[in-house]
Amino acid sequence: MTPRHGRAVAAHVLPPTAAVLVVLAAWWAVTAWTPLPAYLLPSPGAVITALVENWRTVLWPATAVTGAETLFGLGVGVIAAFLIALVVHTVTPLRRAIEPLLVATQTVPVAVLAPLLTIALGYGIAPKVVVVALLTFFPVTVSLLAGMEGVDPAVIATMRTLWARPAAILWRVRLPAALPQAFAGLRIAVTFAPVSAVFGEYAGASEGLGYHMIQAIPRLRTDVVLAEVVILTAMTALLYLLVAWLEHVACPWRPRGR
Amino acid sequence: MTPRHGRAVAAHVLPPTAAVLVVLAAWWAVTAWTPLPAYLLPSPGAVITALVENWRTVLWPATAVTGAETLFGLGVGVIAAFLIALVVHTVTPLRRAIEPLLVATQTVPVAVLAPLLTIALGYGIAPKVVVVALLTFFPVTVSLLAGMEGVDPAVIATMRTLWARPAAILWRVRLPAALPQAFAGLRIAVTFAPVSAVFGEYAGASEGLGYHMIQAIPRLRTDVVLAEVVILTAMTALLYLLVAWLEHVACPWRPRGR
Amino acid sequence: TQGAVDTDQTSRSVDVLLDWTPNPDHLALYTAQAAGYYDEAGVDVTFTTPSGTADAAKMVSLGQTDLAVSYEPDTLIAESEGLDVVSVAALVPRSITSLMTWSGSGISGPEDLAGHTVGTSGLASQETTVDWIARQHGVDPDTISYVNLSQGLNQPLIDHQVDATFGAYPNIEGVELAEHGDFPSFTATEMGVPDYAELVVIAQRSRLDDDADYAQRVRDFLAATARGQQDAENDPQTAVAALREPTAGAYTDEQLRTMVERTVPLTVNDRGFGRQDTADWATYANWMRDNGLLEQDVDGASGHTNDLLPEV
Amino acid sequence: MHRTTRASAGPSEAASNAAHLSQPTATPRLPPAAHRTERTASATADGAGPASATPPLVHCAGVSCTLDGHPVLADLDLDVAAGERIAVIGASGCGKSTLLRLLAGLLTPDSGTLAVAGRTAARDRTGACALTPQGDSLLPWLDLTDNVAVPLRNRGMRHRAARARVQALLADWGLAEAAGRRPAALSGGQRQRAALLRALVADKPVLLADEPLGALDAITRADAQDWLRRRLRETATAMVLVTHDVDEALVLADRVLLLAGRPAAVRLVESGWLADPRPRDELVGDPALADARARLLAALRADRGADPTATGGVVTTGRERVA
Amino acid sequence: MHRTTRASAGPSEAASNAAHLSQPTATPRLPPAAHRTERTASATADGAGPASATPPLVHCAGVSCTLDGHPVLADLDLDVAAGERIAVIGASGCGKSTLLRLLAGLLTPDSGTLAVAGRTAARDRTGACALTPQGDSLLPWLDLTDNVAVPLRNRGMRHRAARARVQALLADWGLAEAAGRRPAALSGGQRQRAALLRALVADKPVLLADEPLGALDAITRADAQDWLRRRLRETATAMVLVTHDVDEALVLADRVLLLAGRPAAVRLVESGWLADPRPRDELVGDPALADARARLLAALRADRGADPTATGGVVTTGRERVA
Ligand SMILES: Nc1ncnc2c1ncn2[C@@H]1O[C@H](COP(=O)(O)OP(=O)(O)OP(=O)(O)O)[C@@H](O)[C@H]1O
Ligand SMILES: Nc1ncnc2c1ncn2[C@@H]1O[C@H](COP(=O)(O)OP(=O)(O)OP(=O)(O)O)[C@@H](O)[C@H]1O
Ligand SMILES: Cc1ncc(C[n+]2csc(CCO)c2C)c(N)n1
Ligand SMILES: [Mg+2]
Ligand SMILES: [Mg+2]
Repeated sequence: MTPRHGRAVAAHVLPPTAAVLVVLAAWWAVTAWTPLPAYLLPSPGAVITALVENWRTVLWPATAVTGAETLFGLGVGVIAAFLIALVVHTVTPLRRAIEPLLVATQTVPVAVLAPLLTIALGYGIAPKVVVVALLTFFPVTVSLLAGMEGVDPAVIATMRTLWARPAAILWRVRLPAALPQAFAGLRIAVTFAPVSAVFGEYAGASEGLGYHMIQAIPRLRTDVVLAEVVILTAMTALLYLLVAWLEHVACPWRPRGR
Repeated sequence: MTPRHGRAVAAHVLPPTAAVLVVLAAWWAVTAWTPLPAYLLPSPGAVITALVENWRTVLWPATAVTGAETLFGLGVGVIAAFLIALVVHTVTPLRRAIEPLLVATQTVPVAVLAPLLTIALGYGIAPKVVVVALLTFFPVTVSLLAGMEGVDPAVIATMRTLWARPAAILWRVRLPAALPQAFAGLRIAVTFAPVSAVFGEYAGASEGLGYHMIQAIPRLRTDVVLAEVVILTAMTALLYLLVAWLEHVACPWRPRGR
Repeated sequence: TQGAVDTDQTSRSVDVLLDWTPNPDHLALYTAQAAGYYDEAGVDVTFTTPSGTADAAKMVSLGQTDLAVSYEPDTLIAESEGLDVVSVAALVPRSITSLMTWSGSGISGPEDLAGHTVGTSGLASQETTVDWIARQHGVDPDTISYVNLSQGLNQPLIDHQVDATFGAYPNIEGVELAEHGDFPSFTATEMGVPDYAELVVIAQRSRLDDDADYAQRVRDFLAATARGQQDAENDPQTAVAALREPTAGAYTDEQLRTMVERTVPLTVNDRGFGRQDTADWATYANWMRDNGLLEQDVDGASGHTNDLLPEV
Repeated sequence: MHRTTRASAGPSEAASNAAHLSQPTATPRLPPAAHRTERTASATADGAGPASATPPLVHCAGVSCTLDGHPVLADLDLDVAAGERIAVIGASGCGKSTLLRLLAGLLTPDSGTLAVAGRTAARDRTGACALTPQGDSLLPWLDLTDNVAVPLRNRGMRHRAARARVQALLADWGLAEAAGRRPAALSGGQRQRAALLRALVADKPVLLADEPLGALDAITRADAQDWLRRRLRETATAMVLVTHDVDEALVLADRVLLLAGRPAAVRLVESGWLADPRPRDELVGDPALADARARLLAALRADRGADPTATGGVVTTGRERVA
Repeated sequence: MHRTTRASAGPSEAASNAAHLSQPTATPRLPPAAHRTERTASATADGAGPASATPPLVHCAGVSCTLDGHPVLADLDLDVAAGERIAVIGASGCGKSTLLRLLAGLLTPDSGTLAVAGRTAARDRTGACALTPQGDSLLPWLDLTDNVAVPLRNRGMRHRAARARVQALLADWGLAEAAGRRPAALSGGQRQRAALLRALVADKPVLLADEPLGALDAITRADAQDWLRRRLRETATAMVLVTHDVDEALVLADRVLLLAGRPAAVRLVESGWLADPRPRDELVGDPALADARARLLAALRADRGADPTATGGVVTTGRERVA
């Protein structure tokens, strides 16, 4: 590793590490110096203990379940977003027709939807996948559409004289041009995805992080709850980094940072 | 109204109206022709009846409460998004430090946060405002930042030779350039906002649409629940249209549609 | 029946939707499962946590789940809404829903409710019940403010954010609360509400009539559950051991033991496991109707059946 | 139609040139006198073209165009024969690019007739034209090679085949080294050449080029002009070239039109100096060409002088304030 | 320093001209012979300027620059005196724009010394220069007036005042009618003029202009050149002009540098023909200027011929494949 490379890594790794440490320190200080009871905010140490103690028995299997729901749901959501954006963009009247319906899908609370979903799909992984997909497709769709419509009309016009039919305009111009914005939407989507899976599990489940959380919350086992939140955060951070990396790979022509 | 204007209005109003009517018809057909019980899916007529019958007594006051939570929460969220984006963009190491924390804010389920919020803020409107702000600031922040960083570096470079200090680059170049993308984020945010308020109410409330929904669900008053969903959808659609109009007004230089 | 097990394993499955997350109220179920009584009865039992209290009646009525654990009030509401359900057993044959308060809240009984804040789990029936209790004790219900707390009834009580909660059970929430101080508690029956079965097992009424195999599975399930109940009554430690795994991460061993010890007496049924009293059902249904909790006139007697229970 | 002609591409430069010497293209031989015209349809038609019965490839009659309420072009007439090269000059902002966009079917006229290859529908016009826009409009995510190959890809050619196909062309235009760079890493002139080559690769009957060589140095530009002249002749491609370089217009085009007035129309047509294919040096020395240049510049100056509100005017006297 | 000189702006054209006739600027009078140089630091310094002790406003010595691993400029020397006008010509893709970006502090050299107004830090260089980039880089959400007024706004002037301030300038440049249009509704030449005026309005000691007049018609361009010559003289602004028009270079600049070679450096410096302020017509007829033009074009041709891998080369013989 060259010194320059080393410095770049340091610039990327140090600030977040420092921030996390600061937060941990603040958290620890609050729990140590204030009379805040442990069922409200346990100390970081207690959470780590809960994490370690329950990892093999409860948390790891739950993480696997919620992780699978998240990934499947995201996959379905992103594919749906892509297809919806394509169709809605291609058929303008359809767009005006469907847009309110898309918005409506976001306004039905999971609690209302959950019974219908479980009736249709049972209490397995399927309704959670649907909940995740339903909550993640929307940011991607909106961003992708906005990106596709923000393309310089002069470029489109020129391309039309260069044998580009509507399909070529879509695939060779609008979609690549929209990639950066679609990735912004995907960042938002992946950030919501694991929590959506947990929501999905609230709506009836027998395993997963959300299931255990819902058990632990009313029981005031806040240490376990926060251990689950820590897992959830790690999962989300991983997905977020993955998307950032994908964006980096997929959009090499873009200006970087400031 | 000129015939052309009339046609434009028709093009904008007809498709969504048609779509909503199609959905209503399908809904009505399902309830009329299948043995689906009313506690699962009441007919559109039953929902409208529930809406009208409960409007004055229950639904209108609940709508006012949830609407207020939504608007305040959105306001706080958008302002926070703006400030965070500015700060995080301006101080690069801070960005790397804060980004994971921002992501973490999205991974803490409302149910986990609720007790802390209510202890800090009581059972009034404040914790719901915080929940809405917390769930809406993120899409706006991500989109705004992505937009600010997508600016052509050649434009920035040129501006720097034209007396533009970092503040001017920010205010006169990056922010206006990011507006369209920020609006895409805002669209996502406003779509989530009313449901977020309902979530917030689930976590301890004595009024609002979410409060009534949670009461109506176990009483199997699905007609009332759906009436509440209809109100929620209308609220969201209104906000969405408002944002679309704002975008139209704020970004007159943008290419429109396809 | 043994032959049926061998020929068709899957049709011998019994999916049971719980009323809530697994807790010592379910000691009969988990003790039976841990002891292998369900296997012996040839039924393959799965327990699932629902999204909310309304799931039970809906899912059973639609045949999405074979059985569900629900509440007598909710079962009566479901019946009045025309759902296809019937209560086939009482798991907790008495009312245990309680008004809990913290000492110092100024509430030393239902007569002190005026001007106080009461947290509920968000059910309209709970507010109505507290209103009724208040009126019975000379308190104007309009002076009580309600907060919907969903799942988390205890924490706001501990933190004195509410003066009282209504909906928690003394054998569960009461044990948790005890670790945080003194929290006086009054059951609904103590405050004059007619007694009812807190937890019941509900089944799909029409299917019991049409589907003999289903009826048989329900019988087998209930018979095995009765054995679990008996074991728990004989030695609560059996129930503690059975509940340890399903409640991992929720209760400490110490809590679990105390809860089971408090729960067992509440589940004892003098008439025999699961037996429901027709007069009690009718009385409670009338009380609900009088207080506007039932849309239509419901004959409480029709809401339950003891026909599928094992002989005493 | 131009397709068959194009099939002859491939023979060596000399052979190709010889073929054209013995088989002059459809371009009309007009007397070497320039035609100064007042704006009339007949005069334009006169300068425009083939006396033969073949309909013009590009036909505008009485075309008017208003952008955002501002009348830009009015009552414009223009005919271009198949394989003919037309240059359009005019003051900055007079409407040259607008004219190209109209021809390409990217704008629709407010009134008048507009046809390319006999078709009037905008999408048909787009189908018959290839445009080199004034800004290069390259796709930022594609490297230079892929950008040039875009029309081939649009017609269904595979990626590798398309890249291979444009390789030689890039080398000819001095773009071999930069072939793998994305637009952001190209110089202005490299981008401009890519945009022109992309339009050439589209292989359409009509090439609409909006100042395609303006960002090239003098030598590269002259060579590019020669290459373009030859190529257009070989492939019998018609061209409407917008340029601010009067000499470039005279060297490349069979006819030079001056767009002037507000709203603008064709005010002057110069043609006939070009005994195609004359060597460049001979051409440049031709007094007929010098005369044409003088007339065009005079008309351009007159256009700007005549109308004080005209765009493109720089007042050379009077006080300027330091901003 | 240039600020005081600029304060004299405002008197009538004649008075201003007279002032300059009697008070020649700091620009050195060199003998009318052009300096053909091999690339050496001394030769460049020789052509560069002021024999006086005043340090040059712009100073490059041994500057090398590599972009993405490709060496673009190597060992480049260049000095520009305060108020001096320099033109840079060179083959397309040779590194002219890169040089401007280096001077403006938008790039840092790999090696060598680079100073503007005595400061070497990139941000100080940026502070002393105003750039007219090759693409116009206008802000799409501002109308033409606001775009031109951007530097004033950046310096804290109120919106209305800034708009009022540039009004006259826009009128002078024929942009009055288009003043309220956004870039998307402007013609290429209108955008280009806006970009140049914006840099002028920034009122910096050094103007770096990358082909600022390339999209203008001949007449507008000539007038713009005259205006610019006068304005730069009045305000004693130094300019580094990149242009592909050798005549424009000769008319506008005190010295013309040829950038050539791979990687490129200054290979030829022409200067001394410009008895400032000579009338344009006299200038154009000057045989010294014609000689200089011939030498520059020959060197440009030689540069492209010398290196077959050079960018910018269009091979005029040989077979071209129709893509
Ligand atoms: N959308 C529009 N709205 C209003 N005016 C417009 C619009 N587009 C172009 N114009 C105006 O129309 C005129 C013609 O523009 P056009 O681009 O055709 O000019 P041009 O002849 O190509 O000029 P140049 O040589 O500078 O490129 C200009 O004055 C321009 O300001
Ligand atoms: N980021 C980059 N990576 C690699 N090569 C680059 C990059 N930027 C520019 N170049 C190359 O550097 C060379 C110089 O570019 P520059 O823009 O300075 O040329 P120029 O002299 O201004 O040309 P033109 O007259 O065409 O504008 C070009 O060959 C270009 O391809
Ligand atoms: C341990 C335990 N605590 C609370 C409840 C929730 N709850 C108590 S009463 C009631 C409504 C009855 O109509 C609900 C939802 C439960 N089921 N089990
Ligand atoms: Mg133009
Ligand atoms: Mg350049």
